[in-house]
Amino acid sequence: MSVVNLPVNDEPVEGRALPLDAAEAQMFRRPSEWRIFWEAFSRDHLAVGAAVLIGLVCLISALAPVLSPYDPTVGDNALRLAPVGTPGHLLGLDGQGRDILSRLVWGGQVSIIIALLPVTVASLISVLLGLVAGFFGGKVDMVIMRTLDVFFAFPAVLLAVAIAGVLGPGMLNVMLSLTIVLIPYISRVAYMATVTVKSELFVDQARVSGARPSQILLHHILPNTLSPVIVYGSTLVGILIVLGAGLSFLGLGITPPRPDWGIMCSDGRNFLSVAPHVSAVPGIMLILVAMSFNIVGDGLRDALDPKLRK
Amino acid sequence: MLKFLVYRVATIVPVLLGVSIVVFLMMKLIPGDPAEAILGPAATTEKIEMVRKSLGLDRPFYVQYVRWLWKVVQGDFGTSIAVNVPVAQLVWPKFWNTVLLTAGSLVICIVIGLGVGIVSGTRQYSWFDRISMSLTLIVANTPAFWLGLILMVVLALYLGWFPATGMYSMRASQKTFGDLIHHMVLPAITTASVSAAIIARLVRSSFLDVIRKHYITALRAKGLSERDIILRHGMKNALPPIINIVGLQVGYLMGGALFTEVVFSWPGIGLQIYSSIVARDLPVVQAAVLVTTFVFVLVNLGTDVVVAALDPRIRRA
Amino acid sequence: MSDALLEVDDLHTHFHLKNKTVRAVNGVSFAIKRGEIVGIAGESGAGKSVACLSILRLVPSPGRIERGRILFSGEDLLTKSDRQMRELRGQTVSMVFEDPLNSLDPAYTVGNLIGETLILHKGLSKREARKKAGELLRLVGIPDPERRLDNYAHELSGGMQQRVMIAIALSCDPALLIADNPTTALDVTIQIQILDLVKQLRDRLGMGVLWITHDLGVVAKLCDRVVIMYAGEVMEQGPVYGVLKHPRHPYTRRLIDALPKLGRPEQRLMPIEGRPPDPANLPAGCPFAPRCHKARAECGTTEVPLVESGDGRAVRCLFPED
Amino acid sequence: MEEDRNTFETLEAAFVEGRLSRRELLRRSALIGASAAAAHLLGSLGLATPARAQGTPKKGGTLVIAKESELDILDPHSAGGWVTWRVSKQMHEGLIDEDLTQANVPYPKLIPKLATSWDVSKDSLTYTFKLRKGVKFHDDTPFDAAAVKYNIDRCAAKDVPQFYARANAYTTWIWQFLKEVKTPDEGTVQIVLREPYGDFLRQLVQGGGGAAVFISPTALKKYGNEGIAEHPTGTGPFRFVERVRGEKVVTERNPNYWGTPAYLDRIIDRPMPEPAARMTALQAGEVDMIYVPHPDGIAELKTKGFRLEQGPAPHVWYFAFNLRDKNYQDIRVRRAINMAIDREGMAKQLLKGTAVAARGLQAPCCPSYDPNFKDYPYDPAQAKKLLAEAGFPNGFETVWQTSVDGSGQLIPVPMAEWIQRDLAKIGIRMKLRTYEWITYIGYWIKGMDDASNKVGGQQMSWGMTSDYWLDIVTNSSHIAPAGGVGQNGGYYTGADAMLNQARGEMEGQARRPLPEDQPEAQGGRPRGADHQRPRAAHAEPQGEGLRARAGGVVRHDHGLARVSVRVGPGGVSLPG
Repeated sequence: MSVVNLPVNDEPVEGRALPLDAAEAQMFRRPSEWRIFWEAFSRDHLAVGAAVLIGLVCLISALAPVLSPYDPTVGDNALRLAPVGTPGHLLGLDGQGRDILSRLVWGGQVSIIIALLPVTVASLISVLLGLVAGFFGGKVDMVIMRTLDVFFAFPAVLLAVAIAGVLGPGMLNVMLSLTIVLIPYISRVAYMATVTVKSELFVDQARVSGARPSQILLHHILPNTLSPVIVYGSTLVGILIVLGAGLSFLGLGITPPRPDWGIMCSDGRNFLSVAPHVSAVPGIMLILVAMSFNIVGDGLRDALDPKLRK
Repeated sequence: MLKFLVYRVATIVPVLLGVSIVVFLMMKLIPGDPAEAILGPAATTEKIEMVRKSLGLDRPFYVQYVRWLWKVVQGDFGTSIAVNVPVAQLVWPKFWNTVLLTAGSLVICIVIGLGVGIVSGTRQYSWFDRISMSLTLIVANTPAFWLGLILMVVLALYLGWFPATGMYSMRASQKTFGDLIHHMVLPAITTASVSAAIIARLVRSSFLDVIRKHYITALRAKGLSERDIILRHGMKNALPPIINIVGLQVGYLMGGALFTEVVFSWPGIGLQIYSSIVARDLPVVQAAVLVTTFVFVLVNLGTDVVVAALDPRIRRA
Repeated sequence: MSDALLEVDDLHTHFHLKNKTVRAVNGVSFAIKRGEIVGIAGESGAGKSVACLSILRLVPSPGRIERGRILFSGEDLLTKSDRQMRELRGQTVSMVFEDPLNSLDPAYTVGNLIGETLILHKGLSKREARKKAGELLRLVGIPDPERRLDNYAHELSGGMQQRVMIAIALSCDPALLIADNPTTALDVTIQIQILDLVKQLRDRLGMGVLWITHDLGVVAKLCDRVVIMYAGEVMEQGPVYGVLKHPRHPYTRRLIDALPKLGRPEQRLMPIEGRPPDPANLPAGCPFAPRCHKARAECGTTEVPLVESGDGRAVRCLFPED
Repeated sequence: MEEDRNTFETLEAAFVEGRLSRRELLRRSALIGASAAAAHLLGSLGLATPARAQGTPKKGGTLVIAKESELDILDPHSAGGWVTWRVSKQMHEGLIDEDLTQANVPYPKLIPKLATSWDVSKDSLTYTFKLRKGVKFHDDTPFDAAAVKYNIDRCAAKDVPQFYARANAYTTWIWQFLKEVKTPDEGTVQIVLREPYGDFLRQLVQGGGGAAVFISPTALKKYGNEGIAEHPTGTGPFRFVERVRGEKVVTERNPNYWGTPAYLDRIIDRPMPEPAARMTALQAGEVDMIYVPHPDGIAELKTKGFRLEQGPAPHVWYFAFNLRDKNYQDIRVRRAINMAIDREGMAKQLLKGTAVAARGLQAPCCPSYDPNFKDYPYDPAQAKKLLAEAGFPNGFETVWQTSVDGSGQLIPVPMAEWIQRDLAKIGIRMKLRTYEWITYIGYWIKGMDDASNKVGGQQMSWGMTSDYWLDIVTNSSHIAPAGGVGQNGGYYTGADAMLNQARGEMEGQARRPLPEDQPEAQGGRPRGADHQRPRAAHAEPQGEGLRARAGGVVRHDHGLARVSVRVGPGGVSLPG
């Protein structure tokens, strides 16, 4: 009986009034997934700025051996605690007379890797677990998801500290503990996505037309599970940078002399009142980068699919 | 509702059992021998064996686990290796200290989180909204330990407004509530910071969601005032996700309190876990992690029940 | 038109977005008499809903009523205070929305939601309100109303939900009921029940009804008069029989052709080609011209006025049919 | 004040020259009370400020002290670590003690405590102690010969009911040659050894492990071997009030003390593992003194008028070579390494004068310490030559290990990195492996097994005021895997004979100087140490003090002025 019937989307989108669906229909005529994503994302100036910042920090960290003005582990005792702006040492020197800028550049490698790698590895494992549990259901589902529930029951920070404490300090151990902590969280997202997609029509259609389970899993379900996981994972990176720094702060993380931003913060705490920059500079860096990952995560979420908001 | 309650309570039993297994096994992974840690430089093979035996470390894992669990159920967490007292005696007082700190932080979280969130959510794009949302974004990404150090230096050391360490003044003859609150301010703010920011952001978006719902327009069409709409309808609808996140934050606060407790020497469970990890005091770490997680599970259960009571759509599950 | 209950005159409602202005309602005029059912029909995006929300001054931000008058019983609603508007809403003018499930607050029982209006406008006590709510549910044909009072919206069927919405709207005996696509989500049998119900209630209570729909079938079944809207403008209006039987505007014609005809299954449906114009970027002249088979050069350049003819009909077309 | 400063300068000079007294660890206990009034006690890098208390002691008051970690159990027979001993020593006393009243004494003399006099038999096997009369434990149990025997049996006699394995493990070095304890009358105790043990008396005053102090037998019976730790009951000037784990240990003046009662009313010891928290608490006036300020924070504290107390400790920071590793089997390699390391530089620049370069393996706090001993000089050129002669013209690659933190470790990683850099100059490419302290102890105790973890050198730091410590760390009989703290898997036995013989020599007996050209021989006692250890690598922290380990920082304008203390006649560590 109806003439034109577009799906009603009750998701609040900025600046969108109720009856503009016609105009939007035009906008959403699909050129390509990537382009839609890019157009949406690039409109979010804050997210683009944050992404650029992350890119720069990663690049500079990666090029630390070339860019770092000094050896991050060798100090000049004569200039201990020299303030920001000291000639030759843009960001000053720390308690052992080491160049803070150099340590920041080198420390970026560690700080970002100990967040990025666990998120990536945990995401891969989680997608696998979530797919298997969600797709096959039944006992497999029960065993996997109930086991993950157990890990989910721990307060995350406590679990990270406990595992890192059990394994002892060291970069590998920190990353391992963070990965373990992340898996239940990401798996839930992957699982929910799988279960939702599984019940959608196009999957039934594929099944009816005789596709094998592996094909359905790979071609239909996996791609739809990935985007929520990517979105979720990207917001986790920021949290992990802070948590990883916290572990280093407690001495359960990276072991000196290797600098990371958490250790740098903690090094500075003994002369906060005479040389606040020693702790402040890496602290601000931590906040900036963690925040950028958060903003990029939000931007990705909005750009990839407004329906993912919840 | 009763059915929901029973179902929900039943689901936590296997989870708790799993938690106990994980906690037990985790501690078994510690490299280095606790017996050696106890004896230090005076250790000899013979003495190490002696200590191992007295700790029951020579038994198979599953026997150790069952014996341990059976005792734990009876409230006996064993004896601390480092300080040689019953773990329960060590852990419970610390745990209550953390509960106090968590409660203080939670109050801050709720007051600041809800207040900022509601004002921002109902006045989107106002200057308050813009400033508070920028601030919450920054605070949500600020390491608590770092913030704690800064608060300590500025507010305790320079300005001298608050004490920097501990729960009570050591020189005072009596523990008073006022003294406790005075000592709690900085640690509680530090612990609450991230959660308060997260809650504020969530309350805001939750309110924005609700306020854009069709039924809000419908309520306006019924002639309700904005105040009634926000307080009666907006609040009740936005509350379930808010309570959910607040419940989750309780767990975060209890975990995050660890950093605060280390920085401010707050004699809580987090500081205990930290020093016990460093001392390789397994029974204490086991008990502390177990107790905290147990409470976390209960808080989550409570949150679910409250949310179900508030949101009629969930109750059927 | 002095006996008009509601008279909308040259209404413009625009949405000011960051870099563009969406002209959702662009000079709409129509009127409703007491006891009359007027339908507004058109495709999605024609500005029907915004026009309705404008009447109650509930256009969501960043939308604004730019121009025009909305006379209700001779008084311009656009000059009223917020407080006066609140008293009017739900009491004198009430509204039923498209999606009943999403338009009922899920956190309150049906009884509460109906009672709320009564307590607010009629000053009833809680108990009185509950009693009256029960009566209203019976009025809108809900069986076992006492028990339903304690149900939440999600526990009711779609038809029931819409009846509840109508019960809320009727609770204070409004002079005007605005219904925004209230039956779209319902299946046909329920739709017919609801339409019958509204007709009955109109007959019994004597209120005016403004019924928004994109379904000409509904218009034919329910309304006394119809307003055809396209791209924020009125294309044609008049008594239902005349407009549907002898449409004068090509757009009306196309809409009717797009409907399946009972008893003539062999005839192909004729969908309208093209899409409605972007309301942020309306073409000059007649907005339908780009899709119109009969359009000539001047259609795209001349401002087309709404021309009234003596039979109570009006049409906005340079080359009307007849 | 003027006088104070002069004293201070003198002390500082003495300290820098390494003449300054010893056992600052014990001293530190003294420092608890003494810090304000008794500037003469300690060498100090701290500043004397105008606010300091004048010589007149005041009575009363509470002293709040922040410590670097939670205490071990308060059972002095079976607890380890100076952190705990500093508190336990306030409550418990032994038969004899070291005289800590005098600074500038490298090797404090032994003085009477609960024994008024002692006598050693000609065969060096029987020690007879006359006990002090009228001494009572805190629970009013009289202190007598039976109480002494009861305590010693608890640690050493496996067949008595009160025997406690843990106490036995901790007191090994004290009682290992014990034959029996005789009590001819209630005022006399005879301790009979199986073989001569020259350092026996000196072992009686050690406290870093288990200590030879006395606990009330009544209390031991009442609370049991485990329970006694919760109810420490000794004869000391302070008695136990309460302990809240992780928060505080409270002790109060023992009004019935046999000597002059303490001046302070109360001492509250607070564990504060976080150095920044300790320093903040000190500056905020929440505590009166702290241990172990972070070395980087000391300067700031000093500018704010806090005084830093520190002194030499029986503590050596060293690396041991893995002699199973072919790289280290040639003595020329070991010498080269010793000569390649700039120890003076490390002590002055890296450790900012909080430690002095070691001369030999023994700390200056041992009787055998010889300040005139000439160690290998810092001479990289000569080192490179030696290395080439030994067949390593291009050096070699090796792995050394250390901890990242830990009791008395100073700043192990930067120190190891310093060595790493020095070794690189002569071509030795050393890779550093680091562990958290407790984990590291586990590895360290097992020794270096080149089959499993390919370690060329590993680091440790500790010591005693007894020469016997050298035996402990170098005699192959104490060496892993036989059980013990040895370093080289029993590979090197060359020094055993000398060490065994030295063990039996009594103090005061002729020492046998080794030939001048053998730097290994130092202080008259033979040692195989430097065949295995690069002496070059050690730095002796001046009282765990400096780095912090033991450094008490005292705030004088607050608290202490009103609680000033006098040093007890026994010179013991009492604030009383």
